[in-house]
Amino acid sequence: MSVRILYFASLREHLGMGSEELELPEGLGTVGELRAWLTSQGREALAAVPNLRFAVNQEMARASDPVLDGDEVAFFPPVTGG
Amino acid sequence: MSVRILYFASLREHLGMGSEELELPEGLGTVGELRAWLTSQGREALAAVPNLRFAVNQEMARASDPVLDGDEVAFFPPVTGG
Amino acid sequence: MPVRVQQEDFDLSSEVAQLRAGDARVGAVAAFVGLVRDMNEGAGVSEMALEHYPGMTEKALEAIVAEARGRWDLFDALVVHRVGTLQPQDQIVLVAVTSAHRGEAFAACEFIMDYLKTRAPFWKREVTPAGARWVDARESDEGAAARWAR
Amino acid sequence: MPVRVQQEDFDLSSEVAQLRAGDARVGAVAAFVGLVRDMNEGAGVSEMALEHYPGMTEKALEAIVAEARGRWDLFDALVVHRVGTLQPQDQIVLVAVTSAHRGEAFAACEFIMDYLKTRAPFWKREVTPAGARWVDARESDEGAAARWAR
Repeated sequence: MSVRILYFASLREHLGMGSEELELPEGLGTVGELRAWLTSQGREALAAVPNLRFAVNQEMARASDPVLDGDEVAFFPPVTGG
Repeated sequence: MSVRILYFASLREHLGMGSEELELPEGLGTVGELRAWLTSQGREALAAVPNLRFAVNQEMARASDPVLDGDEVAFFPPVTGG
Repeated sequence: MPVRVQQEDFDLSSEVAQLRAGDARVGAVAAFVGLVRDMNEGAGVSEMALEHYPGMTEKALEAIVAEARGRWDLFDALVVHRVGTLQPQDQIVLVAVTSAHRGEAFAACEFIMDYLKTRAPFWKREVTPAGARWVDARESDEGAAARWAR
Repeated sequence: MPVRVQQEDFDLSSEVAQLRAGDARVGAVAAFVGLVRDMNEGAGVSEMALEHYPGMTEKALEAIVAEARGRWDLFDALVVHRVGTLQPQDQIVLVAVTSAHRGEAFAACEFIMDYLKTRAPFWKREVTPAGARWVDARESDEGAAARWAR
């Protein structure tokens, strides 16, 4: 399946990119599995950021939430606006 | 002793005056005693206003607080500003 | 002057700008504006008059602000309260507080309003179709002020 | 539109005036303004950049406002959050809420700020004498938001 991945703030800087479109291998069902796979694919910063947050289709998500074909999945550090 | 008495809001309207200067008889030691004496002197509205409040020299006071010569004593209903 | 009693209207932006002018330590401003409503206790209100106790009013407001500054780390605080005749939608009162962080600003601002409502000598008289009447104190205001007791 | 994300500055008075325009039921406006401080975590701050997640930001803020409207009797609520490059003393965020009574206005305004601080996708990067750094999330913000759980 194909997903759009977004990175923000320090994570975007560490990875040197803000987004990518990826074909995922079979068997990746959750945000947590996606994160682990991305880390294994050279995006080590995903493991290094403390308290990494996730969003699926622009809503806050948990590691156990499903990832489906066509989803927009975002990874970012805890928010600091206001 | 001599005191200045102030009335506000509905109490001022009921009494038809905002202030008066009075010579008090001997033996009036507290705000509560002053109130009772004023009521007996024709200012019945002082007994009719629910939850009457007091101030002595522009600070909130209690019925048991002393009244001294030269004091400014105010009577008024509960405040409703803001 | 952290407190003012006046007939004139006030401008929220300029009051807040003046309160924090040049102070780059300020990270949070909490502000409250009280307004004349066109309805109170089920009756239409066409006009409101605010009476106060000159002299005591300023002292009472200053004491409330001083108490707030003792309880929270504030940089500054302002109370502007109008008196005289007002119409529905008119501004009645402004409380604004500056602090480094929002928690203290919110708490101090609400505290000042709650104390003002029960301790500052203002009285409202409103004109309704049934005639003019003095506004009754709300019991909930005593409860709101009592929350801060310690 | 109850929420806006923009580079431009905002004017507190005009935003509040527009929020309550013509609505004489409004008795209380609670407002909060967050500002860039010249000092954070012990270091001088000369500049701040705000990054966000376009699309999600607006949805997150709208969801927070909707949640506040479900919890309290509000007439209206507004969130304006700036992005881009800011200087010390610049305004970052405005939250304003209108209600009949002050208790609900204060609670809803603080609730929106607390939720915004932990749920709206904004990130601050500040420039200090030691270089630029991403601002760390404060644990106290999680605690502030958790107070409203139910």
